[in-house]
Amino acid sequence: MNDLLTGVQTAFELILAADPEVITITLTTLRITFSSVLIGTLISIPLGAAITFREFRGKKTLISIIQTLYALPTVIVGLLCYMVLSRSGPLGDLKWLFTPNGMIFGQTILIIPIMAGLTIAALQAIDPIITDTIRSLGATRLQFLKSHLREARFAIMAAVIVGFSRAISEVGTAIMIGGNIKGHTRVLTTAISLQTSMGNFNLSLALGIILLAIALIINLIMGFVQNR
Amino acid sequence: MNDLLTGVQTAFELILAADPEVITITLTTLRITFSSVLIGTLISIPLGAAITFREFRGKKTLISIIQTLYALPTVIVGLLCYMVLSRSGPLGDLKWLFTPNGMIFGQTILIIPIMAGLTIAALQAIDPIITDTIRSLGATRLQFLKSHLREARFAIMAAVIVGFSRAISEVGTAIMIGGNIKGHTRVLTTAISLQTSMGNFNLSLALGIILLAIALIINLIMGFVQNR
Amino acid sequence: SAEKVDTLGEHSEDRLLIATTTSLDATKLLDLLEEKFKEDTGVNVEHVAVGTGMALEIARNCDADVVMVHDRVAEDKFIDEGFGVDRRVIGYNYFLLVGPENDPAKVSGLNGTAAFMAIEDAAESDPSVVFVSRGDASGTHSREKLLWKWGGYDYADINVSPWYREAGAGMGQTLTMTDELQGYTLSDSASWGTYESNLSLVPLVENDEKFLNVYAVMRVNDETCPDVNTDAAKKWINFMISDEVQDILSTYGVEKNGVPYFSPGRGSADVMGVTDEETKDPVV
Amino acid sequence: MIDIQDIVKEFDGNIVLTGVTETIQRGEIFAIIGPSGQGKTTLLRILGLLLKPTSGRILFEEKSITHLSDSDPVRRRFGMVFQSPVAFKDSVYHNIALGLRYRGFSKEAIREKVLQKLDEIGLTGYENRKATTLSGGEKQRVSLARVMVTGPDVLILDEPTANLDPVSTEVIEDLIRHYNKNLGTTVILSTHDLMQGQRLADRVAVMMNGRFIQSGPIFDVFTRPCSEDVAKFIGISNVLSGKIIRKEEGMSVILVDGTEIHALAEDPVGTQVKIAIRPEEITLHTGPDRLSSARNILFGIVEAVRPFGIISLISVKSGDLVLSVQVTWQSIKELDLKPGVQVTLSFKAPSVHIMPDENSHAC
Amino acid sequence: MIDIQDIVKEFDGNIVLTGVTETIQRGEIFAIIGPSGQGKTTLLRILGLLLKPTSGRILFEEKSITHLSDSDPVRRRFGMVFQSPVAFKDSVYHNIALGLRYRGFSKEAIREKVLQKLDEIGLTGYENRKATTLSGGEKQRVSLARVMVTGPDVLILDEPTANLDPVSTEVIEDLIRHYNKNLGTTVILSTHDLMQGQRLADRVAVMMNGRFIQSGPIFDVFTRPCSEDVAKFIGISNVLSGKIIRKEEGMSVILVDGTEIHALAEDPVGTQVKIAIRPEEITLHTGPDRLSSARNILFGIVEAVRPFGIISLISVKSGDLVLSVQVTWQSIKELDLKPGVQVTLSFKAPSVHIMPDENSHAC
Ligand SMILES: Nc1ncnc2c1ncn2[C@@H]1O[C@H](COP(=O)(O)OP(=O)(O)OP(=O)(O)O)[C@@H](O)[C@H]1O
Ligand SMILES: Nc1ncnc2c1ncn2[C@@H]1O[C@H](COP(=O)(O)OP(=O)(O)OP(=O)(O)O)[C@@H](O)[C@H]1O
Ligand SMILES: [Mg+2]
Ligand SMILES: [Mg+2]
Repeated sequence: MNDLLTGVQTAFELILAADPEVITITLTTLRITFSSVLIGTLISIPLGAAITFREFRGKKTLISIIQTLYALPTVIVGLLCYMVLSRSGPLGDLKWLFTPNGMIFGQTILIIPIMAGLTIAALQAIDPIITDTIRSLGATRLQFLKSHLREARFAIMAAVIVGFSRAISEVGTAIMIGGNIKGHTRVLTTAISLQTSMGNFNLSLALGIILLAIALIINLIMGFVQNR
Repeated sequence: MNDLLTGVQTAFELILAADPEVITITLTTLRITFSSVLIGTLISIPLGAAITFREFRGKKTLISIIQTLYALPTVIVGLLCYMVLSRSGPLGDLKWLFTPNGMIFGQTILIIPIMAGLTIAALQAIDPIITDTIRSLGATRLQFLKSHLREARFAIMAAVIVGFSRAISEVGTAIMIGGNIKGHTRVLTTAISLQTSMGNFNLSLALGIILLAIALIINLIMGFVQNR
Repeated sequence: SAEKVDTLGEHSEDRLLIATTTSLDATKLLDLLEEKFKEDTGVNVEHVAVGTGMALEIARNCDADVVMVHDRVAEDKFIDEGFGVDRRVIGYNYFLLVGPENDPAKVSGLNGTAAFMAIEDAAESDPSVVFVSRGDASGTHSREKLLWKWGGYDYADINVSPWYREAGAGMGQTLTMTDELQGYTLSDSASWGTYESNLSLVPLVENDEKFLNVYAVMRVNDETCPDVNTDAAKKWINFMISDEVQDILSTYGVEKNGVPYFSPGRGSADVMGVTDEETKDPVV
Repeated sequence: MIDIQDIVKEFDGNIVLTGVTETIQRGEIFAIIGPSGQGKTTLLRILGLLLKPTSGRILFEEKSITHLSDSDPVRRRFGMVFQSPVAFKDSVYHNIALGLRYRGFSKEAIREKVLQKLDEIGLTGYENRKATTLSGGEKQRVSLARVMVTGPDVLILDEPTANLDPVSTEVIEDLIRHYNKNLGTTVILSTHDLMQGQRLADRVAVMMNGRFIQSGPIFDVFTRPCSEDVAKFIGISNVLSGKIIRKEEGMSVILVDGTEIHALAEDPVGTQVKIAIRPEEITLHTGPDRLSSARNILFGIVEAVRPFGIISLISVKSGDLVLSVQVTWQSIKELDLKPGVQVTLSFKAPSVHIMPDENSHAC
Repeated sequence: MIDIQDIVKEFDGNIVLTGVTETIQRGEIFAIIGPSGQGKTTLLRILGLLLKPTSGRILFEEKSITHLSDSDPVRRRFGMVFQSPVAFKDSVYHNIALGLRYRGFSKEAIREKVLQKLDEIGLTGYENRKATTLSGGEKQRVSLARVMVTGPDVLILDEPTANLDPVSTEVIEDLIRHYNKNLGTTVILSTHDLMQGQRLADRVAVMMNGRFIQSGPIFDVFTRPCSEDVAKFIGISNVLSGKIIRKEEGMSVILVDGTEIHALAEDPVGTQVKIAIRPEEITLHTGPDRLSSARNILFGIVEAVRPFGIISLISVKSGDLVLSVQVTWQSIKELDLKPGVQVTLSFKAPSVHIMPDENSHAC
C-alpha cells in the first residue's frame, strides 16, 4: 500500500521534475501509439464497413474470426511480427526490427481486429431505415460511408478508444519488436515491465499513473469532441 | 516463417499427443478465464446498468474514467493486485498470491472496466422508446434490467467476448499474481512468454494457436447462441 | 505434475515458495529438484521466476520463503537489511561474452576485462561494433557493470555511448536483439545453452575468472516475516548443498548441452571466492 | 379519477406545456386533438408516468403520482401505447407477452391471452414472426396488443391508428370501445383523425400553445369552437367577422361584409363577433330558386372548384362574402358546377357558430 | 415512365408480392391503398431501388432499373419518404441538408434551400434543434423536407401524413400538388387515408394479397369497386347478393333478400350479382311519405344508431334487408332517430354499384 502512495508521489515528482528519460519515454509512447491508432483506424474502419455493408458467403464466420482475434496474445503478435521483420524474414529488408516503425507495425496489427470488430458492431447497430434513407438520397460510396460513420460516431469513437487503449497498454508486442531499447524504443509499458522486474514497484506505478493520465486526457478530449 | 509452419505442426502434435503439461495449462487457463469472465460479468453488467440508467452528477466523468481504465496496463493491475494480496498487503490473509484464485481476482479487476464500459455503450444504444415501453409495462427493477439486456443481447455478448478475450490473452496480471508456477498457476499466456523467453518460438506459436482455437470455439458457440 | 493443481486454488499447508531468477529457471533444474524434494520431505515446492530485483522485492514483502539469485551485491544488501539469512552457495558457472562470428572488435582469446576494453576501443571507430546490455539490474547486468568498472571506465559514460544499447529485457530477448544487431553481449551460460541454437552468435570469451557466476540460496528472515515456512526453507537450503543435489549439478545438462549448466559449489569455495562453510554447512 | 393540475413542462428552456389543467373521469374516453408539436405527446408521457413535469401535479384517485418511483405498483394500472410503434427484437409472441411476464402470469395463461389478442388484432398466425420485420400497421397493432393484453385501468394511446387503414382502424376502435364499455377502462388518447376523436371520445380537448385551449363534450367542441384557431383546426373553414345589428324572431341578425346573416346568438346588439359555418352545413342549389326552410339564403357565383375526390370544396362569392361549400362529386356532375355558374346557398341559423371576436376572451 | 412488370417478392419463403404489374405515367400522382400488411411498403421500397424483387422488372424511361448499382446516377432522380419518420442524430438543418450535400451544392445554396423548405413545412426556426427530440409530426415533416429539397423526378411517399394533423396534412398535400404541377414531379404514394387518396391522386390502385386487385382513375375505383373486398375496403358497407330478375325502363331490377332494387346493370337477366350502396348515398326521411325522384324507396325500422361524432351510422331493417345509412347528428336530433322509429330510405339507381358475384372474375 505504501508503494501506491510513493508511486503517486514519484509520478508527480517525475512529471514536475520533467525527468528527461521519462519525457523521452512518454514522447516515444505517444508517437508510436498515435501512429498505430491512426493507421489502424484508416484500415479498420473501411474494413469494418466493407464487411458490414457487403453480403458474401462466410460473412458470419469472418466476423467470428475477427472476434476470435481479439484474444490474440500480444506476445504472439510480437512473435509473428518478429518473424516477419527479422533479418531472415520476408520484410527483413525494411530493417524495422527494434525500431519504433516496427512497433507501429506490430501494434497496428494488434489493434486492427478489435477496432474492425467494434466498427462492425457500431455500423450494424444503425437502424436499417437510416441506411435506406442514405441510399435513397443518392449518396456515393464515400458519402454513404461518411454518413454512417457520422450516425454511429459515438460507437466508432468508442472503437477508437478501445484501439488506443489496447495499443498504449500492451507490452508483449512492444518488447518483442521494439526491444525496450533505452532512448529509442522504450515506451511506458516496457519501462513499467522493466522497473517491475527490477523490483522498483513505486517507479512502475509512477509510470503507470503517467500512462493513465495520458489516457484520461485523450478520453476527455474525445468526450468533448463527441458532445459537440 | 519456418517457425510458423513448425508452430502449427507442433500445435497439432501437442493436441494430438494430449501432452499432459499442455492439458494442465489449458485447463488452468480455462478455469481462470471462465471464472474471471463470470465474476466480471456479474459485476460489470449491473454496474454498467446502474451507471446507464441512473442520473447523477459526474456521470459523464465517471464514464470517461471507466474508458480511461481500458488503458490500464496489465502489469499495473498485476502490481496493484500484488500489493493488495501480498502477505504485507491488506488482503494478505487470504493467501491468494501465486494462486489461481489470486489470478481470477486480478483478471476480474482487469476486465471490469472494459466490460462495464461496453455494457454502458450497449445499453445506451437502445432506443429510448424501448426503455419507455418497458417502464410503462410495469417492469420491476430486475425485469427492467433483463428486458434491456435481452434487447441489447448482441452488444452485451460482444462485451463479454471482449472481456473474455482480454482475460485469456493477457499476461501481465497472470505473471505478477500467479507467478507462472508450473502445474499450478501456469496458463497459456505465461507459458507462451516463458517459451518465447527461452527461444522456443515454435512452441510459443503452438500454444498461441491452442489459445486462439479455444477463443474461436467460444466465439462460435456465442455466435450460435446469438443467432438462436 | 497435474496433481499439483490445487482445485481450491489455495496453498496446501506445507508449501515452499521460492523466488528465483529466470536464468535458473530456464534450465528446468528446479523442476527436477522440486520433485525430488517432495519425495524426500513431502513438501510442495513452487518457484516464481522473475528478475533479480523483483525476486528480492517479493521476498522483502514476505511473499517468498526462499530466494535463489546470482548477484552478490544485491544479495549482500538484502542480507544487511535483515531480510535474508542462512545464505549458502550452491554452484557456479561462467558468464560468456558472445558476439558475431566475424568479431569486428577482435575480442576472441582475450580475457574478460581486456575483451570489454577492446569492444569500447573498436566501437569508437567502427560503427558496426555494438554492445547490447541487459540493462535490467539483473545479476548479469550487475556483472557487466562491474566489468566496465574493472576495465577502468565510468559506467555513466559507457551508458550514454552511441554503440551501447540498453535492452532493458530478459536474457533471451537480449540475445535475440544482439543477434539481429550482430553485436556483443554478456550472457549467463544457462540462457546461452537454451538459446544458442536459434542464434548466429558465437561465444568469444568463456570460462574467464572475471566472468564467474555464483548462484546462492537463502531463506527469508522469519523475524521480519513471521509467516514464512522456515522449516521447509531450511530443509531446502540443506537439500541444495546436500551431496545428492551437488551430484546432480555435476551432470545436469550434459545430455542437452554437452557440458553441465553448473559446476557444483561443494569443494570449490576458493574458485568462487566464498568461505567453505557457505558451501557445505547445513543450516539449523 | 385523474386530476391534471397546472402541468408545466420545459425542455432545455423551451416551454412545451404552459399549464394544463383538466379532470378525467373514471371510465370516460378522453381525446386530445391539436396541431403537430403542441405538446400532446409530452402530456401523455407525463400521464403515463414516464416524464416528470417541471411543475404541477397529477392526482390519480386523489393521490399524487407526479413523482412515482419506478417500482410503484400503481404503474401497472397504467398502460401506454406510443406514437411510433415499438418492436422488441424478438418474436411477435414475446412482444405481446412481455407485460404478462412482468406480472408473473403462468405460461399457459400467457399463451391463451396472447393468442386471443393476436386474433383480436387480426394477426393470428404471426406469433413466431420477428416483430422487427412487420409492416408499419402490423407493428402498430402489436404495440397496441402488448398494452391491451395487460388490462390496464387507464389506457393512454398516442395516435393509436396513425399507421392503420380504415378497416384495421375500425377493428382497433371497436376494441377500445369494448375495453371502455365492458371493463370500465379509462381511455386517454391523442389523435390527428378528427373523425376518430368524434367517433370514439366522450370528451375532447384541443391542445394549442401547450395548454387545453378548449375542452368539453365532443358535441360542444365540434359545434362551438371557442376561437378562430380552434374553428380552423376542426375544419370549420368559413370564419368571418361581423357585428350583431338587431334581434329578429328571437334570433340575432349579424352584418358580415354587407350581408345579413341570421344566427342564434345571445349577445346584445352591437357586439362584434366571429361566426363560423361548416362547409358541409351549407346546401347548394342551381337553377330556379328553391323553397327552403333555411333562414339564410344567399345567391352567388362559383369562383373555384377544388376537387378533393368524392367530396369537393367549392368557393362561392356572394356579394363581398366568399364561402366554402362542400359538395359530393355526384352533385358537381349533376349540377355541372364550374367557375361562373350561378348558385343559391342556404344554411340554417343553428349552423352559424358564434365566437367572441377576440381569441383571448373565451379560450 | 415507370413500368412495373410482374413484380414478385418473397421474404424467407413468405410471398409478399405475388405479381404486381402497372404503368405509371410521367407527371401523374399515383396512390396505392390497401389493408395493412398487404405489400404497399414492399412495393414502394422496390420502386425506390432499395429492395430487389425476387422476380419481375421495373423499367424507368424504358431502361430496366431492377438491378441498379448503388452508385448509379439514376438513383438521384428518385426520392423516397418512409412510413416511419427518419431522424439522423443531428440538427434539423443537417437532416434536411443531407441530400443537397451529397449533390455537392455550395454552402450558400444549401442554406437557402433548407431555410426555404423549413418555412414551407412550417418549421422555421427549428434548424438548430436536435432532430431526434422532435415531435412525431415534426419529424415526419423533416423527413419529407429532406427528400423534397433535392427535387427528385419521382417522389415516392409511404404514408406521408400518417402522423400529421389535418392542418399540417393540408400544407403537405398542397406542397405535393405544387411539386407535381409546377415541376412535373411524378408522385407515387401509399396512404391509409382514403380521402387523401381521393384528394391528391390522379389514379389509384388497391393492393390486396400482394397485387393490384384494381387500379384506375380515382373516380372509377371509388365508384365501381371490382369486388366485395374492395368495396368494403373503400367504405361501401352495404354489400348485398342478388339476382337480376328483369329489365325495366332500361334498368335492371335486382331481387335482394325479397326486395326489388333498381340499378343500372348491363348484365343479362338471371345473372347473380353483388350490389353495393354507399351509406352516404342513401337518404333517410321520417314522418309522412315524401315524394322523391329516387328510383328506390324502401320503408323500414331503425335497428341501431351508432353515433360516430358528427356523422352517425344507422342500421335500418327493411323486410329481410339491413342497410347502413349515414346521417349527420343534426338529422338525428331533428328527426329524433332511435331504435324502433319508422323511416323511409331512398337512393337512386346509379347509386347501386354492381359487382360480379365471384371476386375472382373481375379483379
Ligand atoms: N426531449 C425534448 N427536447 C426538446 N424539445 C422537445 C423534446 N420533446 C419534445 N420537444 C418539443 O416539444 C414540442 C411538443 O412535442 P410533442 O411531441 O408533445 O408534440 P405533439 O403535440 O405530440 O406533436 P405531434 O402531433 O407532431 O406528435 C415539440 O415542439 C417538440 O419539438
Ligand atoms: N423483411 C421482412 N421479412 C419478412 N416479412 C416481411 C419483411 N418485410 C415485410 N414483411 C411482411 O410482408 C408483408 C407486407 O409488408 P409491407 O410492409 O409491404 O405491408 P404494407 O402494405 O406496407 O402494410 P402497412 O399498411 O401496415 O404499412 C407484411 O405481412 C410483412 O410482415
Ligand atoms: Mg405526438
Ligand atoms: Mg407500409
